[in-house]
Amino acid sequence: MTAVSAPKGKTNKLGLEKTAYRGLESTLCNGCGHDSISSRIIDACFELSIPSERVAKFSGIGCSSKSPAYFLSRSHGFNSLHGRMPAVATGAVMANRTLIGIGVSGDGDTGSIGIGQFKHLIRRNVPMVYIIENNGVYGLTKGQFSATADMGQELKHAGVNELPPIDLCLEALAANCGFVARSFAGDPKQVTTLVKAALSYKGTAVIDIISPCVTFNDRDESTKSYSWGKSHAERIIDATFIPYYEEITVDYEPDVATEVELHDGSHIVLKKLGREHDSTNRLAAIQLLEEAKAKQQFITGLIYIDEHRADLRDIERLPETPLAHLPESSLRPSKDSLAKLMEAMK
Amino acid sequence: MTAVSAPKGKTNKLGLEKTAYRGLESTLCNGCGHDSISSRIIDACFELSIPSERVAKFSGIGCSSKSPAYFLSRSHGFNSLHGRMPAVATGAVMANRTLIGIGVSGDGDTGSIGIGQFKHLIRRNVPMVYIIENNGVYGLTKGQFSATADMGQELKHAGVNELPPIDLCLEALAANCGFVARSFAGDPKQVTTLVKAALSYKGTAVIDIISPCVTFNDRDESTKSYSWGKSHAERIIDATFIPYYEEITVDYEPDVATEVELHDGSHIVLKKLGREHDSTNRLAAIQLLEEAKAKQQFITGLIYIDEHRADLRDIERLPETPLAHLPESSLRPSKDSLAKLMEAMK
Amino acid sequence: MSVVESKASPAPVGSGQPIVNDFSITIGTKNGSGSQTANATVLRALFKMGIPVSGKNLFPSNIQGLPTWYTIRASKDGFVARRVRAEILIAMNKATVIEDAQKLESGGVCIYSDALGYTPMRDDVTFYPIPVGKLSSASGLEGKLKGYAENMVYVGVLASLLGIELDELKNALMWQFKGKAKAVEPNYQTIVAAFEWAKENLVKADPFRVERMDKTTGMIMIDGNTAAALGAIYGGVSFVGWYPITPATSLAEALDFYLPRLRTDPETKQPTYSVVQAEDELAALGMVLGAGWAGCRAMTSTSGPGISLMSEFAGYGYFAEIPAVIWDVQRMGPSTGLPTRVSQGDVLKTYWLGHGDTKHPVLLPGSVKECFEFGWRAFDLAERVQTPVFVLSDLDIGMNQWMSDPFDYPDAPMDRGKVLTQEDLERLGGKWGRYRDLEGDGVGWRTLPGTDHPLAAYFTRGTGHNENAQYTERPDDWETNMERLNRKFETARALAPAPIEDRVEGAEIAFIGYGSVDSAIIEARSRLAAKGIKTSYLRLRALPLSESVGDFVRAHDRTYVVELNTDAQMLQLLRLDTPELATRLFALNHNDGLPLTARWITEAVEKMEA
Amino acid sequence: MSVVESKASPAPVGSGQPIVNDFSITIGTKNGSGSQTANATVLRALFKMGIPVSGKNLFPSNIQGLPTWYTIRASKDGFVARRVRAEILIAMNKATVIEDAQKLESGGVCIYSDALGYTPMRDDVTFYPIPVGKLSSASGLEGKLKGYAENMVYVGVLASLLGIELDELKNALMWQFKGKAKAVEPNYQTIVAAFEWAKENLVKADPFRVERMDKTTGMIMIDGNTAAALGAIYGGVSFVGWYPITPATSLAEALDFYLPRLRTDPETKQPTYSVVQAEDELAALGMVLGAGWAGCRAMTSTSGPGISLMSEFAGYGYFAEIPAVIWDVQRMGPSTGLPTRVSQGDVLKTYWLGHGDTKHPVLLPGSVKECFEFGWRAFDLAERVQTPVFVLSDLDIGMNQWMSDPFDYPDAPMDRGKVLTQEDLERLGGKWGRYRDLEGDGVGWRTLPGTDHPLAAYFTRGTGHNENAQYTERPDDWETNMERLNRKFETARALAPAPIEDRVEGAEIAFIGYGSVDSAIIEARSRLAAKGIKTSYLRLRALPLSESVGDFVRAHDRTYVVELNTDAQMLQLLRLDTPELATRLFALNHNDGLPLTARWITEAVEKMEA
Ligand SMILES: Cc1ncc(C[n+]2csc(CCOP(=O)(O)OP(=O)(O)O)c2C)c(N)n1
Ligand SMILES: Cc1ncc(C[n+]2csc(CCOP(=O)(O)OP(=O)(O)O)c2C)c(N)n1
Ligand code: SF4
Ligand code: SF4
Ligand SMILES: [Mg+2]
Ligand SMILES: [Mg+2]
Repeated sequence: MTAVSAPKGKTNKLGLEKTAYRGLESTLCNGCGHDSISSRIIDACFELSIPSERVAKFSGIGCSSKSPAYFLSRSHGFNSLHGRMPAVATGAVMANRTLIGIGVSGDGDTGSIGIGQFKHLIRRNVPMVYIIENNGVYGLTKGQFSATADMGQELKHAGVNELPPIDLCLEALAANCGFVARSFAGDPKQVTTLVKAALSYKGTAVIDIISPCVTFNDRDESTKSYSWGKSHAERIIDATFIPYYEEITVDYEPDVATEVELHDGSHIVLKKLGREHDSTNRLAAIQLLEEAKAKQQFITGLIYIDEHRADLRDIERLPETPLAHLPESSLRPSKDSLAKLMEAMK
Repeated sequence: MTAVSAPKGKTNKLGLEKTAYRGLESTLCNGCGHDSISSRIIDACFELSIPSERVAKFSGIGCSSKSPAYFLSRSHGFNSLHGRMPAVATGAVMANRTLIGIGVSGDGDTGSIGIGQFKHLIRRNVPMVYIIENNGVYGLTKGQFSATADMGQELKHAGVNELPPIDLCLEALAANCGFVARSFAGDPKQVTTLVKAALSYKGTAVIDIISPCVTFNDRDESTKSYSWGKSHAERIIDATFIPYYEEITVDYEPDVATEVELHDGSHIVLKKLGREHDSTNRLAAIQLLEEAKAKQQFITGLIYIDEHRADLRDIERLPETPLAHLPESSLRPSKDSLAKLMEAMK
Repeated sequence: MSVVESKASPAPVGSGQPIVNDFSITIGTKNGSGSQTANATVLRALFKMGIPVSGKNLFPSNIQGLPTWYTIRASKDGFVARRVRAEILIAMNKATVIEDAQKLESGGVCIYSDALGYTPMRDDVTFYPIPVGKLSSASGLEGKLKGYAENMVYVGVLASLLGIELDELKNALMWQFKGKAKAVEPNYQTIVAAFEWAKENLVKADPFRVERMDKTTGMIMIDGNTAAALGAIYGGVSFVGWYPITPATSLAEALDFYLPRLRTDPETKQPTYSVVQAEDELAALGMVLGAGWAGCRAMTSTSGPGISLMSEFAGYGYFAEIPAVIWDVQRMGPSTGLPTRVSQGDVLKTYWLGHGDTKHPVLLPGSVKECFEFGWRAFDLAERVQTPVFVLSDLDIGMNQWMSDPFDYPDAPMDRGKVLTQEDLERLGGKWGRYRDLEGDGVGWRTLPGTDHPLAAYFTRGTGHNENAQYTERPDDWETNMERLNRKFETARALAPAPIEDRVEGAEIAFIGYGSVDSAIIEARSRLAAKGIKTSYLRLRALPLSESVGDFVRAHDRTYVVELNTDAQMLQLLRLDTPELATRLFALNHNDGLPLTARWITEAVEKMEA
Repeated sequence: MSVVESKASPAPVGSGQPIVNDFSITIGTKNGSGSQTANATVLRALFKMGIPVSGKNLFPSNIQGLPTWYTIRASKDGFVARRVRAEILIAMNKATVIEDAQKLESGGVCIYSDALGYTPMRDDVTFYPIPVGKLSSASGLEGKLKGYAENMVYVGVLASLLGIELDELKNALMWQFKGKAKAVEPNYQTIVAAFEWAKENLVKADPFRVERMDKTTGMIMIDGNTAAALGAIYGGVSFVGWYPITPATSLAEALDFYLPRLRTDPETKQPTYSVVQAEDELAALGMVLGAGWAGCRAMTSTSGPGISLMSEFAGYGYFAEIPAVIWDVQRMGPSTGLPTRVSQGDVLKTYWLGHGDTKHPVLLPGSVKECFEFGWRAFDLAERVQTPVFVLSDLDIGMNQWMSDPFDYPDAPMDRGKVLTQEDLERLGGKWGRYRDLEGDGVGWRTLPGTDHPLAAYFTRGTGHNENAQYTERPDDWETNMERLNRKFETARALAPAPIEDRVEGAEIAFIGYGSVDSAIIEARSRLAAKGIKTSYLRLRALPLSESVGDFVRAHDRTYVVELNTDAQMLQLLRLDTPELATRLFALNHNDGLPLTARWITEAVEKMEA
């Protein structure tokens, strides 16, 4: 058992130490990628001074889906059913518009049983951060192939996978996702930045994080292993996240960087690293994924961002007061109105 | 009630008249696009001299999913559950490798409740023709939005749709589909050609056919209406299908046409019409869909073909005799083998 | 055979005495041919003439073309159940006219379109052929609309033959077309033309008449799905997740229609609710549980196949203790069954939905009025007991037109159940346990996500948990928790609507029924009473069963459990709850897809009592 | 307190007389620490010494780190049920040692690793601390493997204290490592080193001993899931669609393991089957129905949540009449519950899975041998009756190690049911009706897709259909069809495995049980008999219930229904089937996630009989 993310002593804008963002002690395997992602969520929330009380944590079922217990103990959590986290999260974030939704799922939970709900969550642009802890395997049920398993991938009991993998970033893009990122659990800095940016994004923000399963799928040949990730991860876009309360101090060349302003006034500065990519161009994003796939490259960073899509709260024109807090006087129409209705039905 | 596809008197290579390929009288609305697609399936099967007895028809639930009753009465049919046709078809075509699977589904059946099974069917490359009769609406339940409804589309009861549509061709491509086509129920020639090509394709062949619902979604502004289709459909690729038993007699310029040979020796000649597109290039296919979408264009034709993917029957290394026909001697191991096993467990 | 044109003043069987305000009409048409307006016009005119009526649609699972029937029953005695055979047939469908006419009650009437090419084939029925095409021209309508006008022809003829007041027909049209003269006029012209034609050309040869009376004064007419939607709205529903399915769709559509009208904030003009059409029923219930967990009054509505798909989430809701309301408007059969036919086949399924020792409170509205009442009460129960509550309606109650007394405004403020606020937590110093049973009713206190207190949070899960909502695999924790859940179920038993009893002095036999079979039981009892057979009646209104049911059964020699399903599902639950009385309970179940009739009950009881 | 090192030859309670071949061992370790091999080695050595044993894994839902326990029971009398308290504890987990030691039977033994930093705290238990770290060095293994060796230390110590033969331990290692000396040697070295160390350093102060006997000669040892998989293979399974879920996963994995070995065509080297891992359980059953429809012997295996997800398809299979076999290896609780704990909570759910009057035959294997037998029989039943057949196993029977007589080869050829071939159709001139009941057993004749005859085809649907598989909404068609389905269910009742009865002359009370509680009932009866309480026993093996059950219940004053669930589910079904005997049936249900013990039954009966 590993306690994720050690305290630092520093306090944030809420006057809280990082310990205030911790969760229970993890019961995942030592070295599991998922634990390092939990730590990054803690870091991001701490650094952004997010009030845990306003966060609602969601998950499905799997080792990954256990993670919400291991960060942000002060937040309500909802460990739902296998593959059905999106629906539950939809209901909850609509019920209370002040909630900040953070969902954690696995590749099996999202890509196999859950792909339908995943697509429809994105189509509705339900405001929440959706993190996939992608290890290409079913951890909790001990090592079967998930839908993101590589073709040719070998597992101890399950043998060799002969089906092509689903690319969850491409799936998100196809479903019109406005925030699509890919990262690697072994790249703490990038994961933290992306989680921070995602937390400020208004809509569904998908981060597909390769998160090695040290127990069932960490052979060097596996594209979901630590060693493969370390040697192959190529940061294609460096996304610097600047919260709304900080000034932009970074200096950058306008031709290699783009600045995206989010609805809350935060900024993301997208800096191209090496290769040409425009993260605000959907087709380019798809192209990038396709090319990387063809060349067996593991590209990371913020692949696509569109800060203009209306989210489901907008579409449903939610009132300012959370639906969950509306008083009886708002919820129950008057006696008079019923009398009128009855009159009309006579 | 309309009787779909009138007989012609001619006979095909099996000595059958087209009437032999008919189904029951349709109980769909007069003018429903689905009926014209049924007629095209009849045409295609007749023209290819397909023995109906070897065809298995599959569907989910919806007006579209009723169609299998209206063609090929001599074929077994399986009208399954809403959104769950892919699983049933998978089991059946694996059970009997000689079956030719034809599935008919709706946009709700495939895009809403069924998107998960749709993706996984394709991922497995289950050999079958998968036709989507896409009208952007739930016909059978009387006019709610499906996942392919246009943003801004208006329906009598349901109001205005504010969610982006799912593009089922793009979804198929993302899931690694090796045969992706789009057509229009009002273009009989193209539909017939595509169905014929699909029938010869070894793997999942998806044809997304805009098929107007005259009762609930046929306003001129709707991209799923007859008038919109007629005025907007742009054939981007002319796919001429040449069955294995016919010689290629068409003359074509090599730079505007490509020839694809299918596993059974049939050929598809892809002829570019006007615009540049290479149907054997996956990225180009995605690009084409994306661009057409951005420009509100309705492009039709064979968007993508890859005749090299192994289908699920290959992957599972099915024996020549259909599993369903294996005799007891193949199915029940010997008494001796059990004795040996028991010995080893002592 | 008696065709009026060919023979004047025949004497059909049963004629002589006029039969006033006591008959059933069946209108046989083709689906999608637009007869609904005509049917509704007749129904409403009779209703406004003060005559008790009911209207039932027996329609196919099809959009256009297949045969469909509408039945209108007028009953001076107020009986509104379906009758096995109608006295009057309006035959507008070539495909079914022969069979339809065959099914008429002896002594009945058949009004048929001369375009059907039908030749009457019964001696004991009066036949009136009508030139529908010709008469519908009077409307001046063309094309598709002309089809609609054709249906108005039968309205006019019927009005003439029965004596339906033209004024009331006009009022009914006005009501339906919301006063739009442009829509009313052509239709009304057709009615009048047909009325005049009938007066001149048909010789009344049957005994059926209507006469104004005063039995519907102050009453409303509505279908159960609309009533349910209104109930939910007055119950403060704030989140709806749903997926279309017959016959539940019209419930959600009524929500969609009335919510903007009743629940738009007058100041901000913003909705005080959110309705999301889900991608399927798994998602619909998932959303509802998410919203219920976060503090909304959340609901969904569905039918059998949707209920099946909701199994896993229903079990989750039970075990994680999340309030939710699930309407099951039941339709016929296992699997897809017959989507447009009625049944009460989901009793066992909803009661035990889930796996591994799950059970749910189930409300059983027996009228449109109760659809409204349970529409709001279900939320109180769900939030009070913190659990999914099912409401079992059915196609007959949900989609057909029923008379009713006006609905009563909720007689108590909303019961939002045990919720700890930030202030409560401060008072408690943050000491609380989500699943701690402080009051002995099995119900713990919950906090809503977003509650601004560092100790407000808890972790909701479908896996084993202890009082403090912590994960546990300890055998004792499991047992304690399951015992508490059973205690909670007893709380639900006590809070759920009690049965309604009518114990009759000296009755040896009794009925137990629920839901839409109520009207047939009422009528059957009256028929039996007329034959000197006294019966008591208990109408169940909820599961788990009230403890009073045992007393009722004990007080009678034989109790017949009337229901619309094949497996006598409620009988089974009754036997389980009162094993010592198991042999006094008898199945009186029927399941052919049609609303139950008094005749079937009466005959079945007589046979069993013989 | 008695720690051997500090005090020589203590006299723990109950010492004196040696206790031979009659005790339980609990091994408490951390999950993922590799103790399985050690546990299995001890189990197998005892088994091969001729001593009846059982091995049960009480593990958490976790991959690494959480506490886990393994219990081995040795019983000269052949009782293999779990015992409430063990006599011997091997304590290897710091997190649980205190509680584990507290739970030991008085007079018991605690062997613990000195690395735990544990101080013994009971007077009535003999404590043996062992230097695990030091002794494991003997293996020469390093790193992760050293952890495995640590477990071998306890094996050696235990062997020394109890008298387990070193040769049998070595054989057991050889068997496990398939003879690979490289794997066997280091482990065996550790065992020997620990054995020697114990001989020299520990003073035997407890009464527990083993001695070779001959009660296991010719028997095998296996888990129920492997047995089920083998049964299915010998039943000719040709299509498997499945989705991983504890505790059913190992059934599918056993299929994956044995199918290539047993069902590869010797000539073509190709498989005679297809196994597809589905994307979820909805798809798994959908595939199985597709394959069953097309003529395969098709199956799936799952547990509670998967069963919930299969509801809609199960109802479809029932109504469209498609053969399929569905194994439900039951785990604990509603929702996700406790995936690694046992329960029998899905009885009602599987029996009635679906909505709208659905019901299914359910087989109830009570032993690994029956897992094998029902593994093949289920296909015969499913194809004969043309319906989905459920097999209810559970985690205890499915995942734990059981002794058994070797399995019997199927005693009859496969029954493929009523299938019309091309030749049959030619003979009949193509005249047939899919749902026509020619033989009066309710089962129609089917054709398989691909049958080469122009009249072979029919249309399969979940909607209403008539004899000829045509769509119909006619009330009479519906009723006829449902009546036939009920007739078919009676056919299933007659064909399903009959209960096994042991009626005891003069017994006033009786047990009814099923599935994995069998071993506890057997032992409880023996205990009760020893106290002079005679009991009869009927073990159910299938639903619908055999008609003979009524006679059995009638023959006794009180019948206790023993089962592992909260809602006494089988009791409910028994009461429904025999309402006249409802009050003679009593619940003896327990549900704490652990396999049932004889002690619990005995005490519960004594309390109820008092
Ligand atoms: C309906 C249902 N089916 C199956 C399971 C069993 N199950 C639990 S977790 C899991 C797979 C998890 O894989 P993934 O989402 O990749 O998470 P990981 O453990 O790899 O982090 C499965 C199949 C379940 N809990 N519920
Ligand atoms: C589980 C389930 N939910 C809902 C339904 C109701 N239903 C029947 S068809 C349909 C939608 C069909 O839409 P589509 O697939 O687009 O077909 P169309 O009628 O437009 O051809 C729905 C929601 C059902 N049959 N089963
Ligand atoms: S099994 Fe794999 S995914 Fe699960 S906790 Fe262990 S390392 Fe992580
Ligand atoms: S409702 Fe629409 S989709 Fe259905 S049959 Fe009519 S036109 Fe076709
Ligand atoms: Mg995974
Ligand atoms: Mg549609």
